[in-house]
Amino acid sequence: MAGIAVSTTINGDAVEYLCQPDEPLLDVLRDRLGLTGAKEGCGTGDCGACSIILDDRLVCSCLVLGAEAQGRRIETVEGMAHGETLHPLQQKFLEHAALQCGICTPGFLIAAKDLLAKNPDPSEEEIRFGLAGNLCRCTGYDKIVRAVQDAAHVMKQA
Amino acid sequence: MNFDPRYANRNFASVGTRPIRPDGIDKVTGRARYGADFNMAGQLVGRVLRSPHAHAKIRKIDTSKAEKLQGVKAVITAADLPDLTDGDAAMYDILDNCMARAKALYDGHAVAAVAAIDARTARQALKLIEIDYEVLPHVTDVDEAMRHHAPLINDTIFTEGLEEKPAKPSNVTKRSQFGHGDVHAGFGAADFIVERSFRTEQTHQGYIEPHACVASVNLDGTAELWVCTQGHFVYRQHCAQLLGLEASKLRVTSSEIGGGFGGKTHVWAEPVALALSRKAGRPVKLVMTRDEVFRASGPTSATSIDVRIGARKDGTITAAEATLRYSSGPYAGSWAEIGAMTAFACYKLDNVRTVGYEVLVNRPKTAAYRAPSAPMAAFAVESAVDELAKEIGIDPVDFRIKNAAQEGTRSSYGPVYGPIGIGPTLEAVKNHPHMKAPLKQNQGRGMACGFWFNFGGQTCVDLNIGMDGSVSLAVGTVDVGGSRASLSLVAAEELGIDYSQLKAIVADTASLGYNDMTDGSRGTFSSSMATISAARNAIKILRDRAAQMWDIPVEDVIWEQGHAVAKGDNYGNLGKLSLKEIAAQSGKTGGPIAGHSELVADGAGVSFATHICDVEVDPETGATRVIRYTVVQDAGKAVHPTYVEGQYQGGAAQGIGWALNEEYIYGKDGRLQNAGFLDYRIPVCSDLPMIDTQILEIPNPNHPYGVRGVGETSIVPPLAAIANAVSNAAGVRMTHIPMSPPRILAAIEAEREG
Amino acid sequence: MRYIRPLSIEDAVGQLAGSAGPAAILAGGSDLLVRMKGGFVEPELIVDIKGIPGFSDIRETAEGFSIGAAVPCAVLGENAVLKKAWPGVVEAAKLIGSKQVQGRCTITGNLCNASPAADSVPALVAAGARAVVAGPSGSRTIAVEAVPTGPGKTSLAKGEIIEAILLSKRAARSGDAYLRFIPRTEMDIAVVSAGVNLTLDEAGVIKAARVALGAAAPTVLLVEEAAEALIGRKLDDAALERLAKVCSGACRPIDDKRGTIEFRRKVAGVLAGRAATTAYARAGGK
Amino acid sequence: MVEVTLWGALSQLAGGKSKVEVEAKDIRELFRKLAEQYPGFEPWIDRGIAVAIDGVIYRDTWGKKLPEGAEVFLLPRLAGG
Repeated sequence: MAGIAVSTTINGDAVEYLCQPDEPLLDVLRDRLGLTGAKEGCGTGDCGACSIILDDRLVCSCLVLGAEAQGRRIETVEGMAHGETLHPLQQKFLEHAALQCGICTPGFLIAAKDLLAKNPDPSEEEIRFGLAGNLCRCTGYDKIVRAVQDAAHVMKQA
Repeated sequence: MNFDPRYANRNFASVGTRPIRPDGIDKVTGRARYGADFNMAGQLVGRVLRSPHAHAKIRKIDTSKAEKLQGVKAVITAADLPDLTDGDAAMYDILDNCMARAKALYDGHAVAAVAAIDARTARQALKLIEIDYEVLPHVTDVDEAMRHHAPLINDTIFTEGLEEKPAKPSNVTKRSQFGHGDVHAGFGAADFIVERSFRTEQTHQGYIEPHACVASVNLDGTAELWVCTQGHFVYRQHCAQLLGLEASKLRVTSSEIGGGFGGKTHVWAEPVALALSRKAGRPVKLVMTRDEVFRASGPTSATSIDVRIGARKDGTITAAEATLRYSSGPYAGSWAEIGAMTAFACYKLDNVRTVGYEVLVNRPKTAAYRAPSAPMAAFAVESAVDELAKEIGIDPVDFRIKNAAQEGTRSSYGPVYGPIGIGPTLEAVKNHPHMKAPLKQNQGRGMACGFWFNFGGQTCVDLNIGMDGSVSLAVGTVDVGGSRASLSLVAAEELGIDYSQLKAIVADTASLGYNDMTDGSRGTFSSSMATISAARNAIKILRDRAAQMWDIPVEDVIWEQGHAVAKGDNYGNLGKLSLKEIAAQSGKTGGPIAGHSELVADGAGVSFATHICDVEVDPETGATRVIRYTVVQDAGKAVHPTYVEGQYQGGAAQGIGWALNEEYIYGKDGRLQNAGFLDYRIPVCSDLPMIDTQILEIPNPNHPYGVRGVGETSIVPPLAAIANAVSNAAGVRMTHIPMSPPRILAAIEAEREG
Repeated sequence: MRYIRPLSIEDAVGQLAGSAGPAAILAGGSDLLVRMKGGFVEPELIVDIKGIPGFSDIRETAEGFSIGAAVPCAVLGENAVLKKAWPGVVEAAKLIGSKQVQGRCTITGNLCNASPAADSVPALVAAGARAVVAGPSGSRTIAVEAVPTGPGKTSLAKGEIIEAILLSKRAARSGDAYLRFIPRTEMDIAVVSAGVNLTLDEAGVIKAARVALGAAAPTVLLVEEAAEALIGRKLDDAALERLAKVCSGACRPIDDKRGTIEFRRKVAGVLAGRAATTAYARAGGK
Repeated sequence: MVEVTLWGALSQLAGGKSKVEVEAKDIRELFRKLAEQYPGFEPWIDRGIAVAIDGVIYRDTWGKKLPEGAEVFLLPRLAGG
């Protein structure tokens, strides 16, 4: 089985890799490119821990083939902070203790970033439904929702 | 233990504040390394072959074809592991669960494993392993497993704890009993008696991170293991013992852990990965799939519980008894015993008796799950308590307040309580605005109480002061939800320095003395005790160094707010020496400054919580929505209140999932039908409301700051609180958990039809 | 195993027809990758159809709408015209999976996956949607309910692919709605579901109706008697009661991990009534 | 001399007695003497027994003193989550 050569853009950087035809993008990111921020919680699109943004759409990277990324734009949690400045969502997740074990956090941050890009002023209900594809087993979601509300507030003022 | 753990009232500078956790930045930037985020040069991929049968004799395993596949570097079966048949029974069970020896005992039981150059080759190799099974009759239901003619899972099991050894083996491994007084007389004195039977289905801890490890065994017998675990020292002991390695030559590093809740207190994949690495002569990475996590790791017990409670017209409980049957998977456990101990722990009872039966079934080995066994017992008891209150015609909160245990009460499991928080949580709930909020049609309110013991245990901490005055704190209890932050606060408090001067890490097994695992809500309780002790030891040295710098007797130096102060009229002109100033001179005053502590943190204070819950039930579909939820719990002293709230909220959310939708569903073939997050339905964000919390602080007399464990108790009341709320909303008593929509609708329809 | 991304429908059809082993069509991949991960399918050829011109477009035509086979469900929700015309179809499509899955999954994939519980299918059946099928012997248009023939099985022949789903232009005074029952609020597969599409006369009397049930039989059920129970009436309590009864009776469900026979029967009727009420209001009925 | 209350399983090993009297200054001595009097206790002590002294549960502190007249309860050593 021959590898497929893929040229893509990840967090603004041009990246090239070889992957197998059936290899999920998540495995490419983690095992070939060392971008382990996206996590595999299920591998079947049910937990959202592997969330990335692909051409401005939120997707589970476990449900995308590495081969499909040819010519596309990928955003991962590793690209959220700029230099020494955290993204407001990252900062608010810290301040609100919106994480306990933290394994779901990269997925939540990416999903929340996508949510606020499309809806800068979401209601609690919109946040809850917008993040329903991301499972968290530690927090009961309370502090996550509050962190997203607070980040939305900060981002609107910026 | 050269350390006085007794509580002393004080004002806190750091403890009780809410700073950002030390591991936070790594976790929001994706840099934190979890079990599967670590790799070693030349590492192989390990995969496990699992039994598709619930119960089957393994006649023969032929691995020859798999071994010949190009890229396969090792294949192992139980034959490659030590035979512990005549050794310690508990260790035998642990190893047999890692790799079946004579029989596959549940769907998903590991029977062989391979290490290969990549995942594809490993998967292909598994398909080439031929196993000759003799399929045996199976039993997965706890009540059915107790019947006379049930398939026998282990014919060497004769029920322990009976007056006489039974004549025949059975699936009941143990009977246990607790209580005091005369239950018969107590029921005789009752005006009202409620008697009910309850069932709860098996649930999984549902941590988002699957089990993962990287094992590397060298030819000289030394080995390294990187693993997500709640207790790397315990994993080291178990792996070494199971595989015949020397513990001190096996260095175990705990990765960041993506949730455990009790499910990462037992070894599963780790001995297998080590054995594969030893055989292949290369590092092996073994990561479970989600399917494997559900089929082969950690579920809690399924239960069947009978409760009987009697009370006088005035609302005094006169007698209480319960029979609790808990499944333990195919190996002996003590889960019903814990249920029997905790069942009536909230109440002051003159006559109480509980009996527990441990039952073998063809399901995965039961593992601890957050306050293990207590939620199911609380569900049964608190449901019956609510009904009894209704029969008597007394408010359920008042009824509980009237019968609540207090300091000096003999607990239902034996000892007399010290200062405890059940009464205060009930009073707080009685006065909470939530209790007075109006309800709409099809809505119902429920409340319930819960108890958990909390544990301490062996603990070791190192505190090192750098020459620049910064402080590193190395602890050995795995941080499952923010304990590095709370322990940093404690060290800052004791040393009198700012939180930002400290960095806490979890040390590996080669760098620190033994620590029990992070279970039983012990992380912050135990390690804070050891941290206080280590800091006090460091302060002794700091005072000594200051005395040298001043050239005065050390007895005249005291430690105050992060500074050495010379006490006495003669030293008026000496000023103060900061920790930083003393540290800067340490090279010239005797070398590095450090504080060490090793102790057994015992005397963990028991903990109580009372929860309030409002639900809305759709009477046409049985769908339930939780619309408001409040947790009131005693924390002792809340070291980092935000993370204490987080524990309360997280436990409540897990309890809500358990109460409403989570359950293991087995087919008639004994196979698990919902081994994934699609059909094992843990709550999603849109399922839940905000979860309000109220922290009560009733100091634990056996901790210098009054800290109690907080992690587990919060999962104890929800099953019952929601059952009471649903029963009030739907107008019919729900006795089977989870209260899934089909069960609720069936109950409503049955009630309608009378 | 090979992965290809053909740039024309002829190439895609040719490659599919010529593949030696099992071939799989990849649009959103939200079913295919899960099946591959679980080892349930091992295709020799994966044909990614997203590069074929038109496959990722929603077109408004003289007859109505043509929704390309690779259009993610999220895009349906962003198309205001489509949403206004066929709110029931769009809300059904928007219920599949999570936001993450929405960014990938397609109604064509949902249809071809042939699950009786597929969310978009009852709504499409109720809407009278048709599928444009391209194959080695040319193109044909069939009713969507003719695509699935049983759980996991379709009527498509080797080499055939669906290019687009067609929805008619909206008739005046008509509306559709879809409801499903799930235990959680998101992320679940329908335990049972109902799609209803109604057209009213000027007096608010139902003159055309289609009612479809999901997860109630091996394939999505188009319940003719349910339509008959509604046609010629206003949606009053009696009509709703009759509708619920007919739908419950039409179910041929199974007991499984997601629900019981009794539950599905009862709730099918409840959902049909609720969906009809919404559809009726959308059609302007009072 | 302290009076030690046993839980169900241990009480059966002690011939049905739910309370036994032992002359012991600390937990270590208590376990040693109990094992001497009731050899059946030994595997239980190895597996772990917790001791409640005046209501405070000790699982590992074998050096803990048993004050005269203290209420001493033996309990199973439990697992946590």
